[in-house]
Amino acid sequence: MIRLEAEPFDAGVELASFAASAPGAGAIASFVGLVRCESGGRDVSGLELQHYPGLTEKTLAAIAADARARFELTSLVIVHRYGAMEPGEPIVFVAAAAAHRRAAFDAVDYMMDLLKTEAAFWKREHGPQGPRWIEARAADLDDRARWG
Amino acid sequence: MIRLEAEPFDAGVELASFAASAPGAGAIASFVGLVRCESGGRDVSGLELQHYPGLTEKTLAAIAADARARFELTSLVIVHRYGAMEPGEPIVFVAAAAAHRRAAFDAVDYMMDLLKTEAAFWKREHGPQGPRWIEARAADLDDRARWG
Amino acid sequence: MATIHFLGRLQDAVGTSALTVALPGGVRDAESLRAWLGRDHPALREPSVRIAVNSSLHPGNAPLAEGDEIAFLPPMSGG
Amino acid sequence: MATIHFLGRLQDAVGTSALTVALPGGVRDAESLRAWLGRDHPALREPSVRIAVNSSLHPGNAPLAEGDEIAFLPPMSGG
Repeated sequence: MIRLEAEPFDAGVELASFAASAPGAGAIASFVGLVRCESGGRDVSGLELQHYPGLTEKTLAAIAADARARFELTSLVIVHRYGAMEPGEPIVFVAAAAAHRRAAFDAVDYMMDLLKTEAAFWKREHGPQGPRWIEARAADLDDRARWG
Repeated sequence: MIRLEAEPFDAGVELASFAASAPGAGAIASFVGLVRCESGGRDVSGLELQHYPGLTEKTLAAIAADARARFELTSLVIVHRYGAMEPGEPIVFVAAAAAHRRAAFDAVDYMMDLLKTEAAFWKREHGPQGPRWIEARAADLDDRARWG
Repeated sequence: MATIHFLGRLQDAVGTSALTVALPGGVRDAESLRAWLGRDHPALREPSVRIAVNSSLHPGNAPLAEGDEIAFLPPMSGG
Repeated sequence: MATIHFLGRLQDAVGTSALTVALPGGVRDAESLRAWLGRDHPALREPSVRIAVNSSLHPGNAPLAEGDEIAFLPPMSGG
């Protein structure tokens, strides 16, 4: 299940509803990415995620399909915000359910690496030093490369 | 934060309350372990987790302290059930918050590996073929060995 | 006519988030569009900038047709 | 007197989850207790079975004193 959200969501509600829809699973791994108030030594007052309707959905669907093909999952979910966000707000919620924990952990890890480098979003941080566009960190590209 | 629970808990509520108590984090990884209705080809009607009051708390505290020392976390939580559980009920909820996702992922992975092998619980599965005590799987011991 | 979107930092580099333009006769594919717009906006020529046509990413050089929606995309970063 | 708990499958092997016993004079540490009880209950002699004294796991062989709470623990498995 994939959702693009303009408004803040509650990661706890997402996890509860995902768990309720994952009967038979023995393991649910999840991840929440949140807006930080600091980035690379700069204060951050807000984060803007630009998306490109039509393409963004396709890139998220491709990431979910890749994870389903690569890991033995019973279900997965990606919830991704776009638009303007404040520090502390969730940007993304990813969860994977499986019989055993290794597949669930790996799938969430994998989906996050792909989201950081292959999901059609563009980020602009706002703060006292003015706005700046930010791209994937070198660590994100290295993480992505682990999966081949 | 560590809690031993005799009654079922809601993983979504746990995640929401953990996230609310983790200001400044950019990443929250979490894991929910649930009772499966099948185990090693046998039907499971219930799972019983025996604990040893006094020692169990100490082993959980040691696992949390190990994770805090090993990874750069802003906070972590372990919620663990004991007693009788039915299929679909959560057994354990673990979450870790950090500035960046790698530390959060690794900490949850690490804590689960330690919980599977070093937390003072003993599991008995119930089902049509009668009760049986189950111990850590070979895969759990291998996973534990990854961390040295 | 074609609509051309500029995402992320490219909208700063080009000075707008979208243009509607008549494509010159010689611009019949994504890479020749890149070369044409890239004369005024060198950021579009960076190898990391990809071109989507009608909300799809094509491997290689995509042909362009009247009415297409085209987008110049700097490296993506979600999550 | 000492209280001795048997956890997990050891309670099936011994036939009870706890005993209160007077320790014989020669049983002054955890390993001699293991040897003494192990004559009747060989499962207690398995190397993977650990012994807690007063809810703590000690490296090596722990001394025992009057009133101690002792527990025989098969391999643990939470999560």
